[in-house]
Amino acid sequence: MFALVQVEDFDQGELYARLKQSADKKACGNTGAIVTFTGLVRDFNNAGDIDGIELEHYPGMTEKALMLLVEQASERFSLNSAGALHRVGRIHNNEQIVWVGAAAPHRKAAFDAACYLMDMLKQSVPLWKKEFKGDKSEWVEAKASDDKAALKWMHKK
Amino acid sequence: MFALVQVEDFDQGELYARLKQSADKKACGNTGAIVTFTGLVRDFNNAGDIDGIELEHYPGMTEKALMLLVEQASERFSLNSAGALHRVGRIHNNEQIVWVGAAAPHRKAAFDAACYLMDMLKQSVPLWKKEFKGDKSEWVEAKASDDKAALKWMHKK
Amino acid sequence: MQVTVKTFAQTREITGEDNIALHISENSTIETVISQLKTRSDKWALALEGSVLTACNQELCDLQTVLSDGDELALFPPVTGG
Amino acid sequence: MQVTVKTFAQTREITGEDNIALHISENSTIETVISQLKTRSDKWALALEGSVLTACNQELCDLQTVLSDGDELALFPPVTGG
Repeated sequence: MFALVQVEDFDQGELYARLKQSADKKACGNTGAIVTFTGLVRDFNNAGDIDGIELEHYPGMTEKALMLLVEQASERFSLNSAGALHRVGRIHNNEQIVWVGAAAPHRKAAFDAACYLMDMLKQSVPLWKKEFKGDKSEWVEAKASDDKAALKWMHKK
Repeated sequence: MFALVQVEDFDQGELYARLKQSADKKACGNTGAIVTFTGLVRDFNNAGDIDGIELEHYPGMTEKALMLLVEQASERFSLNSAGALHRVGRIHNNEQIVWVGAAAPHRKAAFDAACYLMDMLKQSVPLWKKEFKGDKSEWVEAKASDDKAALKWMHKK
Repeated sequence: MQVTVKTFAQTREITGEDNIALHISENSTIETVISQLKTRSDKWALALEGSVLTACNQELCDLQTVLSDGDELALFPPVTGG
Repeated sequence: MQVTVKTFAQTREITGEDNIALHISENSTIETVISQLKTRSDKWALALEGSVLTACNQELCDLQTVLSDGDELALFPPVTGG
């Protein structure tokens, strides 16, 4: 399992390989499904075009909260491994922001876990997004739909 | 969009890059979420250990059925791109068998599409799995749970 | 008229024939052709008694599909990829 | 006793202070400390009037949490990562 916070861009294939290796180490031959999610910066929001984003975070807590989330997902969905990486700082349009991955015996657990990691990350990891437009910038408001997505995991299972 | 059938193993990171490139070509800056699924050979089944599998397929139809599925998912979930690759022939324990990926504006569509691709692939693409144990081999039976997983997409949306 | 019949997986192994040319009547449905194949041999009867999927010219289709001269008909068990 | 108060994002921008040392009474809850901070300045009152999340020693916690000497209390708006 791993949780990383970094300024630099990441290589999706390397993270997949790291996740598979970590799953193999725990229970070689028991992983039937690996699901990954990668989030990217879109070049517009509801109000029009944007020129990239900036992510503020809470150094120290971000890493802990992300690792806690990975451990919770791992436990809840009986994963062989899980991992997460979130970038911070200035990120340009169409660049990668976030990656999560889950390795499980069967596909449903891997899909559910990756989905859970993203839904809960948007509730519990201290990261704040600011969108730029020219030299102006505006904080992104938390979405009610994200609250709803996270809430559904309270009722399930 | 792409659909590939091959004997050789594949590089997950390359397929991700290919999918992102294809999504960028269609609508650069409009992709906020990419979900990938990779299926692997587990080293046991309900009856005990296995020594890898062999996939028989219907050359010609397999490629068409996989591409049709990718197109259907793309349409149904308004994706920017989707892709699928399935290996055929002899595949050893812990090796990769199948990969699907979906690129969408938002995470829900990307997750749903990847899940749909896997559920429907197990219904509509002419591939048959045989499991080996020493020099004996046995065809894998279609699972009722897979039928159920595919059926849920008939009722949704 | 004549069609090509292909088989895969268990259907191929049980019949022992993976590709045959078959003479059929005009306007035969796949259902009719399956009945005809069941009389070909005990092996064919056995192979076609369970759940069999059908494809015409490499597209999944149902038993009521009417075949044309030169069509490629495929018979196989439920698929198990993924 | 004394705690460190950290702020992030809008909370940081509105208060203009991202890291302060604050004297508080023994057994203060976070709720009490927030009331105390609201009287610090109009900016703090404004920053803390909406929806604010709280973390104690880098773990999310609720308003009833009792603080200890040396604790790190963080105040910030709902998170928007991902």
